Amino acid sequence: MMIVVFIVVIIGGLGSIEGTLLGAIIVGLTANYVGYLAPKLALASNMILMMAILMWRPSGLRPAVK
Amino acid sequence: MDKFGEILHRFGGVNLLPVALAAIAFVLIGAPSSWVTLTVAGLAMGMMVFLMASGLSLVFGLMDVLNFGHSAFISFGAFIAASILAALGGWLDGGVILASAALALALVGAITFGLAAGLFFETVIIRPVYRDHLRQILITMGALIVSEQVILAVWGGTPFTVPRPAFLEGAWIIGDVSIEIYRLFAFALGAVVFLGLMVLLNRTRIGLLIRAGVENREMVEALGFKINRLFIGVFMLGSALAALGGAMWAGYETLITPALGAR
Amino acid sequence: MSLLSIRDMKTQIGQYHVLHGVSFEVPEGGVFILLGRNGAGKTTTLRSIMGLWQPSPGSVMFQGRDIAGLATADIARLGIAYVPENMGIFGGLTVEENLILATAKGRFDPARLRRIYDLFPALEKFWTKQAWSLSGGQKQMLSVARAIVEPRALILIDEPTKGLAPSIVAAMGEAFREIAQTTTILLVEQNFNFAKSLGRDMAVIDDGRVVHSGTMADFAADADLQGALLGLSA
Amino acid sequence: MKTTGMKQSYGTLTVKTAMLVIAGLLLFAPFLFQDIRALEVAARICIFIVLVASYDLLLGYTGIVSFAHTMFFGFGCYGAAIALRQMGPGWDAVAIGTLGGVLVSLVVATVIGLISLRVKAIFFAMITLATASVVLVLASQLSQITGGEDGITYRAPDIFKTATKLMVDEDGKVLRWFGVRLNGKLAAYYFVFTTSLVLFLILLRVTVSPLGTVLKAIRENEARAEAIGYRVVAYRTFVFCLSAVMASLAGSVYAIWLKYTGPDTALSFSIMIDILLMVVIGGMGTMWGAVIGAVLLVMAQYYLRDLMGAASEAVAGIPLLPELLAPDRWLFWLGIIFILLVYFFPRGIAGTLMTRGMRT
Repeated sequence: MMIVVFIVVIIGGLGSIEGTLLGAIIVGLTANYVGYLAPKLALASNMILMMAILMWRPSGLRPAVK
Repeated sequence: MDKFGEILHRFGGVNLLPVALAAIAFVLIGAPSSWVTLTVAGLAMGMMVFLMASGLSLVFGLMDVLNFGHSAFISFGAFIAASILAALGGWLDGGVILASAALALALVGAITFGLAAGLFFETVIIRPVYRDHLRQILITMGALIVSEQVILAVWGGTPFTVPRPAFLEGAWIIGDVSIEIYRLFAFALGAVVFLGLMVLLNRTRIGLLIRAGVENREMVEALGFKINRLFIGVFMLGSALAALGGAMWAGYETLITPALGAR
Repeated sequence: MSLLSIRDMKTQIGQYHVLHGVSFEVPEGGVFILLGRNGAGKTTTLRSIMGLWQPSPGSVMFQGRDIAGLATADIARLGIAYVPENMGIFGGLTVEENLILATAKGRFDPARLRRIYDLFPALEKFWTKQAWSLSGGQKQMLSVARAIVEPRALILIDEPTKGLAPSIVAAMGEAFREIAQTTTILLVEQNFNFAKSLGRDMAVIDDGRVVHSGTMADFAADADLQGALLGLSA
Repeated sequence: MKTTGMKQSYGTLTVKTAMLVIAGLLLFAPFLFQDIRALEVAARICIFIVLVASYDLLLGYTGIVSFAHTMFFGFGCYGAAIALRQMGPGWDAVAIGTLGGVLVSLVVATVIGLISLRVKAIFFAMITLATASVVLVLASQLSQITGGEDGITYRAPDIFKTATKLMVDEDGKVLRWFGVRLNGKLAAYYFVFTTSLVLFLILLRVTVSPLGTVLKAIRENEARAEAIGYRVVAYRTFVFCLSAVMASLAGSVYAIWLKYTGPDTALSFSIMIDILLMVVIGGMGTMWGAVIGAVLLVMAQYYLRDLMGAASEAVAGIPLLPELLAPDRWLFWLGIIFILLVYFFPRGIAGTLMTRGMRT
């Protein structure tokens, strides 16, 4: 679970609870949808998701104000 | 483009991502019943992962400490809850009240462990290496290695079957849509925890301190608050949430191995 | 008796010795000005008093009690407030939340709140706004307001006029004058004209040592001394 | 290794003597330890010295924590393995496989480096961890290419076959020197030894070059280094790529030696943990530490288990202790040693030794 947890925290934005929830839901949904549509991609999907979101927002979707 | 962005922002901005995701998936999947099942599963999984991840995020935000040993709390939570459920096996078939009691005991057991382990971790493992990121990563990684070995030593390497209370077994069938009850339970629990955290952070003085501490630790100290106590509290809370998430995950998977945390 | 008396304070940050033995006395009441060039150690002095850096030997006596080595929070609880150079406000919190956090019990004293409103009307206006959206001057006001929301014996203020418009600097000066009637202020300042108009006593710090201390009146009259110590040409 | 002019502390001398002893032992390993297992250990030590030294370039010299080092090692292993499998045992396959591994490593390292080296150390650690774990999963899923969980077996170039006779006596039998058969196994060992030595010397050269000085400056004070005018991100990305290439090369050599490549030997997270333990126990920020760490831990892996098995039986009656002393639990003790070292001797064995006697 460590990897999933890390990915969630990274894409959600470190330090914010709302961000973490958002990241968790996105990862959960993606894992299930991709698992159904393209089972082979299921595990790589999280990674692709993370890369895509980091390119778009380098510090995650909703980072805490710093 | 700007206008579009503005409209998007008004309706929630990035919060809409899951909705967009669900909409795209709906088109791609085609079959509404499978889509509902998958969405519920995704939301439930999301909520459990949220439980596990929220502590990590909070601890990082407040203390600037990234605990690579966080997943040890998840694993321990899973195994402790599973062991308690297995030990109370007789209760699980003995009606809703007894089964609920067993479930509650299992979750409380995991949470209690998380609190205690968090206290230990914060004071013994992390306190000496505050503000030294390199050593922090190394130390918490070392702690993770040791924790995993302890789990292997205590529970052995073989998969462990997790009994579930009878009332959480099975699924609701609405038309041709089937929804596993455990998933609903996981979602509800996650939502309650999230709301609880939001109230704690936004409506209480402790929460105010945490939010202030995330921004500027020194200034919180200069206003006369001992941030170390806050750290310990938040760390314990985070560990307890991870253990709770692990416990829920154990019930979801129903078969757990010591490799659970590391994957 | 002086309110704050610093003797031979030495502070080391990492491997660098920043303060080589700072000594001065802050008498009770009024504004005490700490002058000095950039990098002379003024900010470090304030941070050391506050316990944010730990000064090794020497003593920091506050109201007759040695506070060197105490935790920052304990020092704050003894009645010292700190307004750092970067203002240290919590951007994600509203003005109200910033201020309520500075109260000891989580409640405002109505009289003090009234006073803050009078001194800084902008804060009342933006009461429920998140602090990051305030202007620089308003942030500075918030930071100062946070220091006076509870009764304190001493307020340490680090370069409050840096980067502010002249009109706001003037208002800030008025506010400090008012505050100084009831609370001692230890003010670090680069803006000599501003400092001159406020201070009663002063000290100059250079290269981690106090090189001059005395009254502001004497110092302001001695242009040679100013030139030598501060590098001011006029 | 010049001793002229400079007064050396006895700790440094100890370390350097140890280096000479280790180098000697590895050089004459086939003659000194004449059993298959010992040669296996010696070859593994050679490979891990390079792997750990290249990781130390990241961790010790630059202060970057990456969890993707095994991934690059794995690229090298799989590169050589797949080429040898597809093209048959030949040097062309070795060359193409090695080059392929290096190229993939270089590309991946550059992408990761450019995306994430500008952010905080912690972020980088997390991202490398996530990437590495995904590659591990991919390797076991793409079973047509990688052989999945079972891995790939293949033949190394003919000269490394045990049956190959390097020199024959009058009867046409393989010649023996000091009782050692001059066969392909020996050639393979010396291939591993020489390439490892060359790679290690390159790394050593890098650390004493101006680049090494810049890296240390960045590690000590990033903002300052940036202010002086060093392009921190560029340097970091470069070092990350360099260490990735080194790891990849070490992987290719290992693949040739083992004639087998699978997730457990090339990619698994436990190798990453081994590397981390070796660097920290040996001593971060010194190449000698990498050598000491690799030697100690590889030896421990092979020989400590026997010892622990015996200890476990000795305490059979006591609860939990036998479990913790079981041979499979050796990581438990290493983990504890690791934590204690990070607390009390952050410079590891080599670093601590080398500062000893400095003040006399």
